[in-house]
Formats: sequence, C-alpha cells, structure tokens
Amino acid sequence: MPGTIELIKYTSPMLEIAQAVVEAKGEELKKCYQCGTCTAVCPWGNLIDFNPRQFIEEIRLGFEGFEENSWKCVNCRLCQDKCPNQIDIPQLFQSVRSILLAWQSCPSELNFALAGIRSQGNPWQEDKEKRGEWAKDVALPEFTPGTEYLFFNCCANDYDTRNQAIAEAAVEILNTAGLNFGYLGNKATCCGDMAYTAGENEIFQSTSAKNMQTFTELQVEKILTLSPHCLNAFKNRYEFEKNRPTSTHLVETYSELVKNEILKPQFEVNAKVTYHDPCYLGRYNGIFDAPRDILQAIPGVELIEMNHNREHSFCCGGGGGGAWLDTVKGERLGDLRVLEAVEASAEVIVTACPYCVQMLEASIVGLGIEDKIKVMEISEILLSSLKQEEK
Amino acid sequence: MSKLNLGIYWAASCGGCDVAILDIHEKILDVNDACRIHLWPIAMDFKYEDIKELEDSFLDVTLFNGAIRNSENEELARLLRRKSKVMVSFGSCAHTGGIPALANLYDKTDLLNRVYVESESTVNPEKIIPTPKTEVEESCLEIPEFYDRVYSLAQVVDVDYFVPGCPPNPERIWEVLELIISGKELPPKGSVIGATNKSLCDECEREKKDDKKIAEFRRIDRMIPDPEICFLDQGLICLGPVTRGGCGLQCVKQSAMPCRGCYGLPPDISDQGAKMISSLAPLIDSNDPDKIKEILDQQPDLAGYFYRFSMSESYLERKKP
Amino acid sequence: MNRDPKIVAFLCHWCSYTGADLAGTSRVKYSPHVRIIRIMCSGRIDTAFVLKALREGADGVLICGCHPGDCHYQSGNDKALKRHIMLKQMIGQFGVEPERIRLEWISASEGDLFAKIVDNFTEQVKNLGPLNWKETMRPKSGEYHEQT
Amino acid sequence: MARNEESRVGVFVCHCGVNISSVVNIDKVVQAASQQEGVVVAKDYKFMCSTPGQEMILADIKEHKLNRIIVAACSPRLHEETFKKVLFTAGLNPYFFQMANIREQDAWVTEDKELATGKAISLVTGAIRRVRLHESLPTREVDIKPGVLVIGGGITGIEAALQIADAGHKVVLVEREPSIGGHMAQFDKTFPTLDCSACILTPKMNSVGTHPNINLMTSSEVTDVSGYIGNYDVTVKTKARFVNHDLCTSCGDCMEKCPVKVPSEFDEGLEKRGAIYTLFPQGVPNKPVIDAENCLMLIKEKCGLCEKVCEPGAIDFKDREKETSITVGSIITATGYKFAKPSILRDYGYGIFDNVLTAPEFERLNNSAGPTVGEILLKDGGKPQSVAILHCIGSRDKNFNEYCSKVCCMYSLKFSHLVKEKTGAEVFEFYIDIRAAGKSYEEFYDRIREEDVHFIRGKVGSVTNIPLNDEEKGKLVVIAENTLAGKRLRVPVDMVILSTGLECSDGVTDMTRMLKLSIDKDGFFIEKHPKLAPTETATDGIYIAGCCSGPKDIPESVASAQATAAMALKLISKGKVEVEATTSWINEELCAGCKLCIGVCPYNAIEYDEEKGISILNEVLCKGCGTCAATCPNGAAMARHFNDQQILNEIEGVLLS
Repeated sequence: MPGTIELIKYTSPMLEIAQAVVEAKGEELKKCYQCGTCTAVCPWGNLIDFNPRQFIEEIRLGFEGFEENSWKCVNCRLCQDKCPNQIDIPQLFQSVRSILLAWQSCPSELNFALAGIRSQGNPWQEDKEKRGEWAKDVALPEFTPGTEYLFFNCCANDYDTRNQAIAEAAVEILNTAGLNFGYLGNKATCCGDMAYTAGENEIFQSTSAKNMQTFTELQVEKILTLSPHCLNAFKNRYEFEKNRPTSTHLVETYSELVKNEILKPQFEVNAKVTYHDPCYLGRYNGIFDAPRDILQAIPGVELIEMNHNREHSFCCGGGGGGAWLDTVKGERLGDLRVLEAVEASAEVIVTACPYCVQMLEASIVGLGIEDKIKVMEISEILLSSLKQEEK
Repeated sequence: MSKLNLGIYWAASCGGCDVAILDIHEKILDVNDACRIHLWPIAMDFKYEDIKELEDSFLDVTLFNGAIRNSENEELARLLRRKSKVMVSFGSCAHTGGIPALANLYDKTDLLNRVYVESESTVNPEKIIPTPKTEVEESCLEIPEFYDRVYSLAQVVDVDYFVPGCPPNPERIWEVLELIISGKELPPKGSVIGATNKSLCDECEREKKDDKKIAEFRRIDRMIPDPEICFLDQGLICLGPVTRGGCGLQCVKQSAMPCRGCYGLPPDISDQGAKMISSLAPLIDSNDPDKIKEILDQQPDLAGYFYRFSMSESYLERKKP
Repeated sequence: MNRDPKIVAFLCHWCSYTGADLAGTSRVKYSPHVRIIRIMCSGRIDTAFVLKALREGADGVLICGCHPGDCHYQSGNDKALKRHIMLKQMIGQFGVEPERIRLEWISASEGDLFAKIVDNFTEQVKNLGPLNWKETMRPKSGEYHEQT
Repeated sequence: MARNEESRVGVFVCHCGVNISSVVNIDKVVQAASQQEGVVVAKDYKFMCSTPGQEMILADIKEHKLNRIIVAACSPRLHEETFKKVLFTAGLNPYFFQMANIREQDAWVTEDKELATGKAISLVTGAIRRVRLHESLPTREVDIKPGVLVIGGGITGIEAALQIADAGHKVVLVEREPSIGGHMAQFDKTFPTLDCSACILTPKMNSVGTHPNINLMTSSEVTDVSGYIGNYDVTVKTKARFVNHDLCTSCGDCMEKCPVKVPSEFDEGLEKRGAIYTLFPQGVPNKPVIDAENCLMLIKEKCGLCEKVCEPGAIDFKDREKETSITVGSIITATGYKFAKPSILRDYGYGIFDNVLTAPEFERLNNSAGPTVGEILLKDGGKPQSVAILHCIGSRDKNFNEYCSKVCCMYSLKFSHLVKEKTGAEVFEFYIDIRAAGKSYEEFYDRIREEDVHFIRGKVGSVTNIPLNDEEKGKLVVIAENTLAGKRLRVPVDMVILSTGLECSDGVTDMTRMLKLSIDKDGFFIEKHPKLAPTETATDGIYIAGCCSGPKDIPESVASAQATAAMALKLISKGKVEVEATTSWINEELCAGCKLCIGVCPYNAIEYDEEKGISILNEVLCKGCGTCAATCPNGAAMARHFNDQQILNEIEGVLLS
C-alpha cells in the first residue's frame, strides 16, 4: 500500500501457552533461570543448532517458533542430570508435545507409530495377532499364573527379524540357567513408553492399562525385560493400582547368574569390546556395572570404555520417539556414537537396548563401516561364550 | 701585638660596601690602629702585582665585596683566597649575587646588546660589542672576559664567613671588625656573621594581623603606606619574613619601605624566592584559579622581586641558557 | 640528548597517594619515569621542593592533591593551588616552560585518572625535551671560566 | 639517639611472592642499595611481612647494630605499621623507618622490567637518603571521652546506639527527621523472610526512646565537629518544634484540627499530612512537631487551632532553633541512603502516566499503615490485572549510577510476591541479572519463580500508552527485548514499578567536610580499607555504618552497626589511644613572630604568644598536615617526619640514576 511503512514486528507474550504447558505436567517450567547448562550439554549441540534453554524461554512466554523444536529431544536426560534446578526437561518437551498433538501438529512418521500402538499395540502397525510368532520354534513356555518370571520381550524384538535373534539368545540363556519363566505372546501389548515420550498420554494410558490388566489377571510378580524402555515404563511410569510387580532388566539377571556361577562363560570371545550405556538403563535406572561385570567375565574380551560412558553416555538418538523420525544424514546422533567407538579402537559395540542396537547398526551401515565394527546385544555376546557356536 | 694584615676588595659591586666601611665613622681609626691595610681600591692605591708578590696566607683577613661577573673578578677572588687566612664574603653581592645577579635572568648577548647597542643613551652605529681580545694594528688589546652569568663568591672560592647586607649595616660591620681585631675565638667556618638567625619580622615593630589576606598587590610608588602596620597586611610585598635580621630596619623603619631581602636567606632556608612563594601565596584571598592569576598579574616581575639579592644562591641560579 | 624523561611527583597521602596505590592494585600500567614522593598534604609542598627537583635533574614536577573541598586537612590543597599558580607565573622568567610543572587533583578512587595523567604529563615533558638543569648551570670540574 | 650518631641503614627488599619479583630484578635493587652511603645490610626475602621476614629484620638490627630501616615492598598504607612494630620490638624508635613502595607504585604499574628495576632503585635510594635524617619521635597518648555520637536514626543508627547504651555507655543519637526509624519504618515487609518491618523495628525504636543511656535528639542536625579521636566537640542544631514535648500527651487532637494539608514525605507524597504532624503513627518520639514552612500561624499569624485544642498547652509558637554542644570520644556515622530519582524515570512514564511508581512509593502503597491501607490499587481504585517491575532503573548505568544498588533485585522479588499475593495479577520482572546473594535469598528467588512470576531478561527501553492493538488499549505498554529469546517485546500492563537504586543521602558533603571523610566516585564514604577495615575511616575515631558507605540490606546494615559499636566500645574500654607523633612544631629559636603560619593552620592549632613575640603550636590540635612548615618563611615551623631536609634528601635520592 503506498504511503505506509511495514513496521518491525513486536511480540507479545501468550501466557496461555505457558499455562497449558504447566497444566500438562510442565509446572517445572517456572523453575528455570535460563543458565543454559541444558543447551551446553545437549548431544544435539554437536550436530545442529538446537537450544533447549531458549525453547523453555519461548514456551514460557508463548513465543512463536517453538513447535519445530518440540520434537527434537531424544529424552537422553543428560540435561536434567546437569540442571542446577533439577528441572525434568524431557518432561517439559513431553508436555509441549501433548499440546501440539492436541493441535494435530505432529510429524507424520510419529503419527504412524502412534497409530500403530493404538490399533495394533506396536509402533510398526504389525499384526497384533502375530506378535508371538517368532517364538514358535523356541523353547519358550507360555506364562501362566504360578510361573516365576514373566519374560517381557519388546515390540522390536517381537517383530523385527534382526532383533528376534536377541530374544532367542536371551531365551536360550534363561533356559541354560534353568529359570522358571514364561512369555505372554499375543497377550502382550506395547509398553507405551514411546507414546508417553511423544506426549500421547491417552495412548499411553490405554496401553498401560491393558498390560496392567494382563499382569493382574496372570498374577505376574516378577518381570524380566530386554528393553530398558519397558523396564522404565513398568518401574516408573505405570500407575499400578495395587502391587507393582518387580521389574528387572535381563543384564541384572545375567550378572547375578554369572556371579553365582550358574552361568559360566567359558568360550573365548577374542574381541575389543566397548559397552554403550543405553540412556534408559543407565541415567534413568542407574544400571552401569551389571553389563560390564558380564563382559569382564567373558574370557578373551578386552573391555574398552568410550569417552562418554556410564552417566555421561551419549545417546544413540532413538529415545523420545527419535527412532521413528526421519533424520537426514549428518544429523544422526548414532553416527557420532559409532565413530566414538571406532575411535576407541573397539571392534564390537555391546549394548542392552533393542533401540540402541537398531540405531547403532543403522549408523554403521549408513557410514559404510561394517567391516570395522559390529553391534551385539549383551545376550548375544554372553551366549557365544556360554555355548560353542554351531558351525 | 702586631697589627693584623687586612685586605679589602671589590669585585662586581657598586662600591657601597666600601663606603659602608667608612660609615663606621671615627671607629675607622681604631681599625687603622689594629690593622695594616694592604689592599683597598676605593681608598688606597695598590697594584695587583703587589698582592701577587705577598706570601700565601699573608693576609690575616680579606673583606671581599662584590659578585663574580667577569674573569678579572674571578682571578682576584682566587688570588686573594690564596693570600688570605680568612676570606670574608662581604655584602650581598659576594654573599648571594646581589643586584648584579639579577642579570642572570638574561643572556650575555642580550645584556651586551642592551648596554652597547640598544640603550637609549648609546650611540654605536657600528654596533661594536667589546670582546676579550681585540686585534688592533700593532697589538692585541685584552680586557676581562664578561661571563654569561654572575656567581657568588662562594661559588668560585672557599669562603670562611659571610657578612650580608646591601650594604652591611655599619654597626654590624664594626661588630665584625671588632671581633676580628679582638683575637677572640671565631665562630665555625661558613657562618653568617653580622646578622641574626631570626627573620627581620622579629625586629619589626609594625602591627601584624593573625589572619593575613591579600586581595590585591599594591605598589609602594602608588601609595603612602601606614607606618604602624605590617606591609603584607597592606598588600605590599615585603621580603622581611624570608630575610635575616640585623640590618637595623633601615628600610622598613627609617625609609618606610618594605624589606627587599638584602640580608639574605635565614639559616634553614635554601631558596629565598621559593620560600617567598610558599609563604606569600597562601595569603591570596581567593581559591578561584582565575582570580588568583588576576591578583598575581598585578606583580609582573616575581623573580626580580623575590630574588632581588639572592639569585646566584637560588636553586635555579639563572635563566636557562 | 635523548634520554627518558625524569619526573618527580609529590602526592598527598590521603587522596592522591591512595589513588596511585589503586592504580597499582587495579594493575593499570603507566609511564615508569615518574618518581613518587609521599607527603601528608599538598599544602606541605614548599615551592623550594619543586625547584630543588628541577635543579637535581627532574624534567617535570607533578603535584597531586585531593579535589578542592575534599582535602583531608580541609584546605591544604588551596594553598598548593596558590603556590602552584604563583610559581607558574614566575618560572618562565628562568626560561623554564611552565608546562613542566603541573598540579592535578586525584581522589583516592581515581587510580585510572592518575595513570592517565602520568602518561599524559610524561608525554608533554618528553616533547619539551630534557631540562638537565644541573649540567647547564655549572661549568665543568672547577673551571669557572666560561666558554663563549 | 644522638643526632650525630652514625646512621647504620638496613635495606630489606621484598619479593611479595612473585608480585614484585616477577617484574623487578630484586638482586639489582639489593646490589644498588648496598652501595649507598650508610647502608650496612641489604637483603631480600620472599615475604618480608611474614613472621620469618620480620624476624630476619629483627635479627639483623641486633647483629649489625642497625639504627635505620628501609623496607622496599608494598604501599606504606598497608604495612608501615607492621614494620614500625618490628623496630619497636628491637628497641628502636619506630620512626627510624621508611618504606619504598615498589609494588603498587612500581611492579604493578610497569611493564618494562628494566625500567621497573630502575624505578625501584630510585625509590629505594630516595628512602635511604631520607631515612638517614629521620629523628626519634615520642609516642603520644590521648584520653578517650566516654560518650559516643551516632548520626542518623535509621535501623543502623538505632542498632549502634542500643549496643553502646546497653553496654552502659552514654550515646547521643541525632536524627534529622522528627522521628527515628528511617527507611525501614516505611516498609511493610522485609525480604526474604517477609516478616513485618514494623514488628521488628518498633520495639527497637521504643528501646531507644526510653533508654536511660541514650540522649535522642530528633529534628536535629550536626553542624560542626572539631577535635580529634577521643575528644570530639560537636555542635548539634535542633530545629524549632513549636510543641513542648514535655507537656504533650500525644493525644493527637491538634493534628485532627490542623486545616493545612501538604504531601506527606513519609508516604512519598501519596498521602497528605497537616502542618502539625508526627512522621508516622508509631514514631519515636511519638509527639507532633509543627512544620514552620506550612503552618498558617507561623507564616500568616492566622489560625492557631492547634493551640486552642491542646489541653496541656504544649503548643509554643515562640519556640526557636537551639544549639547544643556535646563532647564525645568517637562518632558513628549512619546517615544512610536515599532512593535515587534519576532523570531516566521519565523515559518510563514516571510523572507522566498514572500507575508508574517508584519503589519507595510502592512500599507505601503496599504498607498496611499506608494510604491504601495496604491494598495494591491503581490510581482509579481498581485492582491491577498485570504489573511490570523494572529492575536497574538508574543503577548499573554509567549515565546515572554505575554501581549495583544490591538490594533492588531482592525487593523487586518481594514486590512480585506481594502483588501476586494481594491481587493475583500477572507479574513481569524485567531484569539484567538477578542478584540474590545472601542467606536464603536464592531460595526466595526460587520461590518467586515458582509463584508464576514471569522473568524477562532484558532491560526495559520505554513505557508507552500508545496502543498498537486492542489488547494494548488503556494499558501501559512496556517495551523491552527478551534477550534470552532474542525477541522484541511489548507487554501491556496496568502498573509499572520502577526499581530505583540507592544513593548516599543528602548532606553527605557537609558530613565529609565536618568529619574529614573522603567520598568515593559513587558518593559514598570511603572506608579505611575495603576489606579489612570496612567500618573505619581515614579519620581515627570516626566510624561508618550502614548505607552511607555503600548500598546494604538490613542484615548487613545491622551487622555494620554492631561492628562500629564494637569499635567505639573498644576505645572506651581502653580509655586511651596512641596518636600519631608526626605533628608540626615551632622552633622558638627561629620564630620571628611574623604570624604567617597562624592563618594557614586549618585547626587553629597555632596561637601568637604576645609575651614571647612568637607563635606557639598546640600539638594536641595539630594533625600534621605540614602546611605551616611549608608556609613558615624562615624554617621555624617544622613538620615532624616530613621536614624540609628529609624531603629534599628524598628528592635528591629519587633523581640519582
């Protein structure tokens, strides 16, 4: 329009947004005093311009522009551990995501996964009636009331062919140790952790309710999980009405069995091995020593630590829904982690999380360094020392 | 008792000091009784050669007045020092440079120009300025070399005693001569004799205010000062506070003139003019720099005023060449 | 003759000397050619001290006191000011540039200013060249005969 | 020691760790010193002020029969006393000592090592030349008068007065206003505990009012101070009150009847008071005074209503200003602060828009005894829906006050809490940094953050009432950058509170002059040492407490008050104090009675003796400035330890190269 000048835009706070975040379990928002420690420690800082501190400032005054960044957080929890105000920053992201979901503003890949959990009980939208199919040829009894341990596989291990190998190894080890355990098969449904971290509380509520009901009906008291995500969900997120079953990650079980010499690793595994601490196992649940004890009990294994280890572990990028998002090459956290392992001159990355296995293997393939390094789940490497490989 | 051998000499001076010796009046006869005078240019005829022929330290006492302005003054000062047991610096010029030393505020060239070329009464169309050596047809004429500055006697030779004053007060002169004649023990070498240790104010009977303030510097030629009141309290610069007593208040009392400082620095003072600034400046009745300057502008020749008699013996001694 | 300038600075104990100490504790760097002499009050400074310093080889003399009205002894700085102005009016008669003497007010908190003034004054004195009073005043080694 | 005794100088050069030795070549300095005439020993040591360093000097004095000591180290302002004690221990007169300041005035200010070394040698040479002329000076003691004067009746002055009075000593407490209490009396709540200001202050005020050892002088000001430590003669001027407080029963009838209405200073002008008034209802003394500038009777001789209603007949229109002379041993200055009113306030609409308040105005608005009985209301009586609190107004700003006023962050947080609590309004704090250093202060900040106060990092540029949209209509719009998000902000609010800083109170210039104190670049009194003597001053026996030496919160003010009380009590309990021997004196042999010195002495310490015809110097009054010595035309007046020859020698020494 002639005779007018376009003025610089001023922003005015939209406190309703902050209020909504607070109501969606984001009340810790207020505590932040903008020191920036979170931004300084965030693993994304190595790859992209992602600023959690500014994200918090934007949401608490309701500035535009925060939506895009809302999906980045991989829930590794390093920021929370370092935050001087002990703010649950991953939770803030989840609170914001829940609002965005309500506005139907969500990346499509994630929508697909969430729809899968809602309809099929797994994020891949695989047939829920085929969950137990892999176990047909495996010596894996069904869980019935009275079975001591519930072996809770993970959606990934149930459906993904690569990961099924992990489950098979685990079952073989448990059988070797002579444990009384059983499997839910198609009765199980996704633990819901992924929905939770995506801010999809409704799905989490329904899926967790379903599992809890099953546990109650079958009088489950002890759960063994292969995924730290399932472990964390059962231990910390499920709202059991009565007794919460004890949940244990299999690394702890293995470690205990090795210590008590019920499992005896005897065959040499001659390799330089490094252990990658999954965020949910390490930072979230404090399990650092058990996997290392196992590895050290395996003859021939030379255990090497990467720079980021234990509570400072560097995320594979799979948490917080990250495993489902398409990430462009050059912006993958897993790549950095794999390179760190190579740098440490490891030949094998051992880990204890189905997502970590998937993310790191994808990175190895993406980087084209399959000849240099490979990923093994802890069950796999342990089994190879317990039993001579069938040639 | 044998007579004392006495020498009296004038270097760069006006001759007043010699006259002052005569001002002791009939007592000069006592001097004559006690002394044999070997050299006294104003009164008697002697040649330098006669002095040269004396044995070293032949003279018991030499009263040397006048400052050292040229090579002749210096030569005679050295000669008499050698010939004398006691060398007395007599009068202001010998003591601290005196009036001749005011010329230290000017360069030699300026002075010679002024005197031989520029002065109103001079006719010197060829602008001839005397030099130590002048070639004439048959020979070379020599006159003493005019120095670039004036020295006090003590700056040239070792001096035993100082008698200040322009001229020294005759009574003081007699006291000094009497002391010498009497053969009594003399004060320590280097002493000022014939003057007091206290400043002139001690003798001055003018009434002095406790809290002195000077709002305006006045000049003696423009007013008739009150004879009862301290000159400083009247805005007249009086050097009495920074000058030894002993003069008999000849200016201050008898001539109603402020002291001009001829009796020289009091014992613990090293620079008469600087001390005068230190003493006088605080009296200025303003703290405003511009006003202070304005008051001081009424007195354009501070150096000439404050170092009227003591230029040679001041810290700076002369104008920077 | 090309040499470093020599500067004597008289500083009153309460404001200026404290200010100069502050320049030190603040690690402000300034010209090293200044020699500080502490006196209790700028009112203590006898004009003779200034002339003595020039005679003894100083190329410039700096006097620092408390700001007007702030004198620890009420009015010593006023006296210093008057003496200073009077000396400046006179010193030209001796062929000494009045710029070789300077009076400044430095409070205890003005360490920076002190350093700046020293630097500035040093530069000013340097531009005026060495004074070498003692050497030019006295003929050499007992020979009083002057060169024409 | 006889004057002619050969001087045997010991020179001790300190490395001060590496403070000096990293710049100055110590060996060269020692070498140069050892070649100076009169020097018997020249040594260096890592830390000369340490016990081994002192013992080394002590041993050398004994071994080499030293009678003059030079320490080349830090500033004499730091360690002169330390080393003088060493001489004293060794049986030498402490004045046979000189320090060469080669740290603050050489090593720390010089980059070129060679030049620094040369400078150090010059300074040491000057010191050697000088010290050889040092004379033995006797120590002097003066008696301490037991009374203490406390200037200022805020919380600091109150606390100091009570401490001394409780210890059984007499205190005169002088307060300019009609009541003690100061700023703290204006506040409703105090941070971070939010306890009621009046509840903790009023009992202390009452104790002062009734304490048998405290002479409370309100409506009074100190107009003259003379003397020295232990013996200060003080003149106090008390304004005419026009009310006889001995007769007044504090019934308050007079105040009700007074027809005059003027803005109340105590209420920051938000409320009116009469011409006869008490400062505030809980004042001590709780008796009214008449304000002569506004009383109709006193300006026009019309009215006199108060006189008519006063049953005890306490009104006295003939009352006049009084002067009282008191003598005390020490003085505690607790003159406090005033809230700054920088011209920048107008940029924020102060004085232009309603509902833009300064901090003290908000304090009164919020006070339950204030104009709105503690309700936080807008000018039109409505409740604010949103309030902006603007930090650092005129503070941390080189255009106004460069310093941080220290308390504003905390009182702003307190304001947020109070606004939230009383009105539920949205509160925005615009800040540069939050400074919450203090016991439980950070926790208070945490608490306020969780109370849903919006913290916006960024200083406000301006406040406008020109709306850009409907939402801003009828509001004050605060314009700032959110520096954390990098966004320009417009925040519409109903009320703006300007967190103004603290400045030294009015009249500080007079105090500086009377007490011979120095003020820093910010206008506050300078302490003797910023760390080790924060409540002492360069003038012995004068102490500074509370905000007069810089912004402080209440606990710090109280602590400093207690510290100064301890200083004053120390003097009283000792009874005597050693004072500097470095006074001037007049040599009767030389004094000619010219009287020039009399006028220049700032302390009237010199008098003319008619009989002797000379000037006589009273050494008790002399403070040793030496102005008389500089003035004395013939060297009769001399400054001990700073005599002409000592200084001339030092000049010679520093110029030797």
